[in-house]
Amino acid sequence: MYGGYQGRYAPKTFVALYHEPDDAARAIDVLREIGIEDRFIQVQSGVPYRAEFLGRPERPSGVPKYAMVGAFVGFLAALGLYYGTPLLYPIRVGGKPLLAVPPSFIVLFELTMLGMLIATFLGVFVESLLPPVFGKRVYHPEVSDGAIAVFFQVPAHLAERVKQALAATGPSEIAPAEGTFL
Amino acid sequence: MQETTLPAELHERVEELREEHLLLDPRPREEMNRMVLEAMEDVNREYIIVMTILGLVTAVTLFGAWGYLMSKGLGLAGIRRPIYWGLFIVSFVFWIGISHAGTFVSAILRVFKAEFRRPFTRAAELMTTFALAGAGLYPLIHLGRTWRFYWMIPYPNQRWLWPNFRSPLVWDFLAINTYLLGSTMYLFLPLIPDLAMARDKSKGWRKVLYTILSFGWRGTEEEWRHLQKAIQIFAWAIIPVMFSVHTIVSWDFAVAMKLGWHSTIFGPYFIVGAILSGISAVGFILYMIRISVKNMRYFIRPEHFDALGKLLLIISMGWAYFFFNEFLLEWYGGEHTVQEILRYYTTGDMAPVWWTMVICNILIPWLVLWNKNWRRKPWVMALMGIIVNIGMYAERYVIVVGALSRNRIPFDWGWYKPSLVEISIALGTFTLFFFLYGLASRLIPLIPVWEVEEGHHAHGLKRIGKGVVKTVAELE
Amino acid sequence: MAEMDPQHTKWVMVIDLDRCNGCGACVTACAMENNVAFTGEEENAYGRGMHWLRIVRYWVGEWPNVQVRFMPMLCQQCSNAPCEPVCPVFATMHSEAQELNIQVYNRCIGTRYCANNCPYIARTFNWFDYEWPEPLNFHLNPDVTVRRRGIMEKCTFCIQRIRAAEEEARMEGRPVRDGEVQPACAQACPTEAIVFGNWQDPNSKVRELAESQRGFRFLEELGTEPKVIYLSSQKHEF
Amino acid sequence: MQATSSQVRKAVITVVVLSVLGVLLVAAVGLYRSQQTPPQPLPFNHQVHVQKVGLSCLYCHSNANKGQSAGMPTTQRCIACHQQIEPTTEGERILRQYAENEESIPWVPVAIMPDFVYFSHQVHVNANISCEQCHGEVGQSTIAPSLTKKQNMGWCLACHQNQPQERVARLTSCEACHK
Repeated sequence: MYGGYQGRYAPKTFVALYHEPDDAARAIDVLREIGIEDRFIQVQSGVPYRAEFLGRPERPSGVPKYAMVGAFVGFLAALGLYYGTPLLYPIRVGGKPLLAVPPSFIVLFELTMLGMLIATFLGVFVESLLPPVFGKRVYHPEVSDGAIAVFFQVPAHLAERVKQALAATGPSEIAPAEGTFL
Repeated sequence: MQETTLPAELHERVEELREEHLLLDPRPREEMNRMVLEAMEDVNREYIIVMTILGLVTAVTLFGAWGYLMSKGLGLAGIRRPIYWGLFIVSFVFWIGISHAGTFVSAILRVFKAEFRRPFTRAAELMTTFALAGAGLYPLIHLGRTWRFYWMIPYPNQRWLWPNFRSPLVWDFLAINTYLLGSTMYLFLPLIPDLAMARDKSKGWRKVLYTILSFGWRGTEEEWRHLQKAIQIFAWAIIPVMFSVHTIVSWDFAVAMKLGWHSTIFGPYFIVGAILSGISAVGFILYMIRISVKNMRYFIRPEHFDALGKLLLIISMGWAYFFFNEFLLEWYGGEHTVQEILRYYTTGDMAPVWWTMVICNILIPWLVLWNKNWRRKPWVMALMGIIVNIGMYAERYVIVVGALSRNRIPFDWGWYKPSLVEISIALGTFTLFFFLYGLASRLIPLIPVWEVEEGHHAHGLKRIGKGVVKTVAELE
Repeated sequence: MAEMDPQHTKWVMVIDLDRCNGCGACVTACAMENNVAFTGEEENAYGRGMHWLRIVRYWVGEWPNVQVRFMPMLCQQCSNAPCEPVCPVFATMHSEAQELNIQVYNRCIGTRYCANNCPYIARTFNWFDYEWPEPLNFHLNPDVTVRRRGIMEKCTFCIQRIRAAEEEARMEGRPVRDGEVQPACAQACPTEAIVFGNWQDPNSKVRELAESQRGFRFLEELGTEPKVIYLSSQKHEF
Repeated sequence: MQATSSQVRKAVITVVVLSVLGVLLVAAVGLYRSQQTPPQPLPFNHQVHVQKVGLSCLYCHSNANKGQSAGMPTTQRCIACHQQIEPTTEGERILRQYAENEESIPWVPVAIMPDFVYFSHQVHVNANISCEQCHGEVGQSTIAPSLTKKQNMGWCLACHQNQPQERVARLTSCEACHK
């Protein structure tokens, strides 16, 4: 972000802490008016807020894609197990055909669901880049007390102006923050 | 929440509503966090004594007896020809049934946006996980050669052998594993934000533990978006998995050639039975949490017992319908052996158990649960939990043991008496369950605080004419 | 002798109930041949007897005109066996070539599902590790595994004898002769009520007996297609 | 916060590294022990007998084409030749002692058949399967051999499946080998 800029243009990260979604939404408007793009703003909250509540850009989650891929992989695994293994080593039971379709539905269903659930679960971590392996990220512990933390990055020379503008929106705290957004 | 717009004369009514409904009685998040953390860190002497006793009893009655059983052979159990399955399978079906509560309360009520679920979804999901942990032991315990259980797992091996995917036991294996993994992940996902909260608020070893478990959760918009999407997918997907699990357990019996087992209605009958025992167990657990865990009277209120009571009554009716249907059709079928089985149930040696089932599952719930005042009493619901579960245990006993006692060759009819080892193991699973639950109650937040706070945001009061009503906003 | 396919045999047993007098010699012979464990008086009374073959006894008629009937009951070697599909590990399976029900002891993990699903209650389970105190251990048959605890077992039609006869016939380059294979029970039966042979051999004695008017298969209506054929001139019904 | 997270990382890494090392150690010990030959009563040299003297396997293991078990040579069979040879090696001297005491040599079996497996040497030898196909090049070993081929169920099946089509069903059925 602002890569390569030095000195007074070097980016600085700040956090403004709010307790009401209304105030946070207004703060984000203020930041945008100043000219800070949405990608240099990050909101952290203790309860989920829909993007529209805070006036943030709506982006679809990638998790359903993981679910679908997982289901597909599970389905293929089930196909392989149910229809493949009897061909590898055929064992007849009860005068029944080697490959019977009806019981396969059960195996197909269970493994499809298993694949889907595991992929969905992993999808959350991959999509949100958890756990943090790429170093320290911005965070404010008061978020877990229900506060809404608005993080933003500005060039150092604009920092004071932004802070003053935000003071009107009633933050309980404006402080420099350390770490990346990611 | 818009109390300023409410006139003063409605004050009393508003207070009343607040006291009744958790979601209308908001407290600051900090305070709720503190309450939940206090409950977790409340490791007092009584707790340690109870847990020590539970742990020791489990070690002896469950694992000790199991080891003894393995070293000597299954003959230590009371099973005999022709009753090859006994208390172990009864307990297995029972615990699988209990495990349905978590998914039912959490996923189905989430899908249908039943708001009263919010404070106790986690308590119910924990029940699922630990009941499955107990249930999952039984297919291992009841094996003649437990140490060869892994032959049921499909993996490439030097024998060139795979499991028999036609066998209902392999379906069981797949379904239970899917359900166990699925419900554990489903328990864990909504837990992450609460673990992050615990990470921020605790010290020492707890801080290390929660730092690892919360995976660096911060609550950014991205994280919430992915988490909520995943929870949504889970809630929808785990319902059919849950239905499949108990259906497949019922198929262990229904696909067999055994008279008294071979019934087309067993799938839904078992599912309803499972939810019946599961829901009533939730009532019992919530009562236990309410009386034994600090600060829980705020989160778990009579309204929740009331809601559970209504559910329980409906499900008890559903169970009675299936039970009647099954019995009547078998009876009208008129086959000799089936007639004998039904006679054995109702007036034969199995009669005390059979009538216990009828009284505990139909008579008592119907007599008690129609009354709102009784439903609202936590101890009444706890008692119902015990009674219905006794009834459901009896139901599984009748089905497993009763049907096996009678077959097509009268020369080979038999009777069954559970042995001490079997009873000890069956009781040991109960202590294991309570031990694990007790352990978890001090390790993870029992109340999903963020979900409760979200509920606070969603709920409000609105004046209509001279009255005041609850409103719900859709946040999700 | 007609042409027989040595790769495909169908072993059947005929039990003539009119000849059976319930003496129990077959039960004893079976236990000796197949290393079937003795469980002792008490255990046996509790329903833990290990007999692969047992004499089912029942009464017909009202007092005082009561008749006692006997029916040797053993694994019926069903062609469409209910025990087989329910085993999770293929411990019980179907031999295509010999049309036998096979129990592989060392594969069995002891779910006992097969026993529950057997309408003939023909299977027995090793509840404990049973011992053969000296000198009883000298009677153990080396051609049959000594089963340990937790394993399901059942009548095999004395497969070790079938195998030995087949190998001998193969070394001599001829098909197995009728009457060459005799399971222990057939061998011990004093009234020759039990006859064993290959159904594929059109001239075999079993073929001749099985086609008699008296023949029936037990619980045939279940569709299990048993390979034990009972002969009786009276009505057998429970 | 910073200190804790680095502690956590350290703890996790330590646990992972230790468990990987543990698994590797167990595997190495197991691998080493599985390759050891058991001690035999006398150092028998297959190579001398097979390659130098030119004996066939059936000369000593004479039951291989007559019965289930191939059999070990009796002390008499050994001494029949060896009494005409001046004992030069340690093994020959021990052999004489056994012969003088009229004792059989307590060989330690290397290939142990589980008691639930039915295997007949006769059938296999008469089907023209050479000894080496299953036992490997025993004739070249200078010590009492370890198992040169891994003999397990999949290994048996590999051969049984690779037979004329009409015999595969019979040869791969469980009861063909399990009793």
